[in-house]
Amino acid sequence: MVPLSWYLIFAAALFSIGMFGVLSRRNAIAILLGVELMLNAVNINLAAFWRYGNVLHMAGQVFAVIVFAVAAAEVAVGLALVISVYRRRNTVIADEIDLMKW
Amino acid sequence: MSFWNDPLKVAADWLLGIFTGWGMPVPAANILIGFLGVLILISILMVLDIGLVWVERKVVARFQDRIGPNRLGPFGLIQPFADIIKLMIKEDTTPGGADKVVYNIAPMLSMMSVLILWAVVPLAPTILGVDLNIGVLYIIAAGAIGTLSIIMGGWSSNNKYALIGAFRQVAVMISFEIPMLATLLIPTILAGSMGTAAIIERQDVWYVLLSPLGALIFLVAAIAELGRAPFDLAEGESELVSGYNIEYSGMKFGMFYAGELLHAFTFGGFWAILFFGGYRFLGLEQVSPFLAIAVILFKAFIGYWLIMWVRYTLLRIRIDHMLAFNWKFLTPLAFTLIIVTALMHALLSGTPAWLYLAGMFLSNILVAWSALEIARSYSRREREKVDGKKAVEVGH
Amino acid sequence: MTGEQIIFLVVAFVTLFAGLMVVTARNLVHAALWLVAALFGVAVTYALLHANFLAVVQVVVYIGAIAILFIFAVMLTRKDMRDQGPQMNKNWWLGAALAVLTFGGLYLMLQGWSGMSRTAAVYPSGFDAVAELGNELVSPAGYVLPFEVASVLLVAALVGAVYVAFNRK
Amino acid sequence: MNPWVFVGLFFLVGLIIPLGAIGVAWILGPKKPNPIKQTTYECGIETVGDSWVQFKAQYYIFALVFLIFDVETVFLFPWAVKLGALGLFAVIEGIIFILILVAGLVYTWRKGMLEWA
Repeated sequence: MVPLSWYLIFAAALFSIGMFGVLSRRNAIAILLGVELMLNAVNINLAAFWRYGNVLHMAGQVFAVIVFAVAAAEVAVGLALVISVYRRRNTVIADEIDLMKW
Repeated sequence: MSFWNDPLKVAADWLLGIFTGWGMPVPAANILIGFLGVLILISILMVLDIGLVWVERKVVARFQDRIGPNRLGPFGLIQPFADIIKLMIKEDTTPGGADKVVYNIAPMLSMMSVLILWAVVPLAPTILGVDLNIGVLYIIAAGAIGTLSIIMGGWSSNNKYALIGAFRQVAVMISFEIPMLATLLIPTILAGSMGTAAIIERQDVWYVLLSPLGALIFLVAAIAELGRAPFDLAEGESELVSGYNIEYSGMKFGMFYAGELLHAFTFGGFWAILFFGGYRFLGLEQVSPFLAIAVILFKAFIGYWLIMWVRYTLLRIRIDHMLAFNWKFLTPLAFTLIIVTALMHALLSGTPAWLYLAGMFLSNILVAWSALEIARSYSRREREKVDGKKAVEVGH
Repeated sequence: MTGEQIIFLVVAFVTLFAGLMVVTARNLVHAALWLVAALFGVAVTYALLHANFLAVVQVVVYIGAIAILFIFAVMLTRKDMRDQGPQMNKNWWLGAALAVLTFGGLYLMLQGWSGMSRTAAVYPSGFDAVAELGNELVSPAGYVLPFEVASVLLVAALVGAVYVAFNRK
Repeated sequence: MNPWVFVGLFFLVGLIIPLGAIGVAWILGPKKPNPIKQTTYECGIETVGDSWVQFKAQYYIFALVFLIFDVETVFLFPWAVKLGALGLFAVIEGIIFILILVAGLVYTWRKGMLEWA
């Protein structure tokens, strides 16, 4: 039997990798890839707590399902923003998108 | 005698006895037996696939008023084996500039996405790979891997035709996945379960009688998902030569080709499982599991034959027409059908069986009829708009 | 070490490796394909946890839809996809340090928690988690409001995304 | 035992068999590459540039609409499983869910985003 700690450490590692991607990639699409990893790490935790808590209470799975919806919405809007910026300014490099910076 | 009633269990028990006799722990032995069973099933499927090559060529020839393969062996039966040998000893070229790893993985994933579908196909009451309680969604999940293999193959070939073909194919596949998902909801609602085994068990009346429209939409979406004519625009020979697999040769092309044939047959099988009672036919499945297997394979073959019939009769549809047909007609229709089915199911459950059947059937016919009427009046208005414009231009 | 533990370790290792490749690959299509591998690993993790519905939905939604959307987006923004130039910004070491710190902090926090070594009860046979999930999602005592709001959220995302990216003016 | 073990076996064998077939073909087939043979096949015309041509934005729109509908339809499956036992109230909730979804489709349609041109 796998102890709960393994799942949690695995999720923490995946979360950190995703965070590294978000913080250090230049390409806006690559940043969104990192965000996906972070959301998945959260979902592993939710599923693990559902399984290791009371299986008959579905709260963990319900939350995970809602996270799926949030992830889909995030990707849809995020990528639409990237493409919109690309069409106007011809770049997807996050550093160069600095219209709102002063 | 018991072997003929439950061959899988008898064989598994016999093997389990042997393996544990060798001092193997029971779970490991079970997994080994499962592995052997899967290996045998998939080997049979591959042999069946070779047979399908012959069937496809023979049937297309008949549809086109030709004879088809007739030189090698009786009725050209040895032809597919000659094809295989030819694919085996052909040089396997890789285009320069191709992404080698992705290029080589794609055909394997394509074949795998078809083979794993058989995990949830119940062949007889006792012969079933895995009874997952999400069996219906598993079909879509396997399809997702197939979609991925197409985009990988198209992108890694470093060929414009391949990439454009892959994009078109993927656009069609994902679009038609929505009506397919929607029609998969209908057997789920009627059976109250997503498991394929449970859907067959509870199918005392073929679901095609309860939802003829659902069965039809599923077939259309399945043909699009398979990328066969009239939805084979990735192949558009005149523009794209062969689509995403243009650069593949030898066995790797063979994997795409064989995967497509087996996929068509598999979807014939799923059509039978979801709407035509699977292995059930007049109680034959109670007599012997082998009869049940024969029944489901026969039904799957009928579905496959229908898909071939459509393929070799209809013309290819243009991509904009196809996507418009999906998003503006099929998807709204499928969602309307779910709403109607759910409502009728809730209202009529508890009423006599004949009333339930009649209500379901008539509501389906009504939805189909009104959808056709709306489409007809819409197209008439569009036509009048165009004609009116022309009349004005002529008047000038 | 039981079979399940070995499977978990293999899956976790592959997933983390794929995750690392996602954030370091130079070619963005490769990054997206590595993301598919990582997401598939997460789906296997759900399967190990007996969360059948989550496992299939992970494959259907993430691999079948989100990964495809990513690949399409990469193809559309082609000018920046040449593999030249640095793929990391100049503060990448700060990001790396923060990531390591986060992982270390989470790890230490978890070490101090008593529920860490908990093992799961035997999965009740005959318990249909999917039906129970359906019950929870639509029963008024359950999560009916989040369920409906999720639908509103998705439609809002659709409207917003279509408007932002492709407003024809 | 976890039923997914056997699904895993299907994945494993499903990979081994095509791998075996391609491997045998690789062993049996000749291997004589040359630059002409490895050129990209474009109907005999010399290839210009790489394959990364500009794509229609419409592909992205359809993928976007698909993503939203995919997620929402998948959510309906647990509802459909439990439908028989829950009665009319749950049916109406599901219908509201579908109608919100259809509203999104109608919006995209009216905005002219479902046109290919």
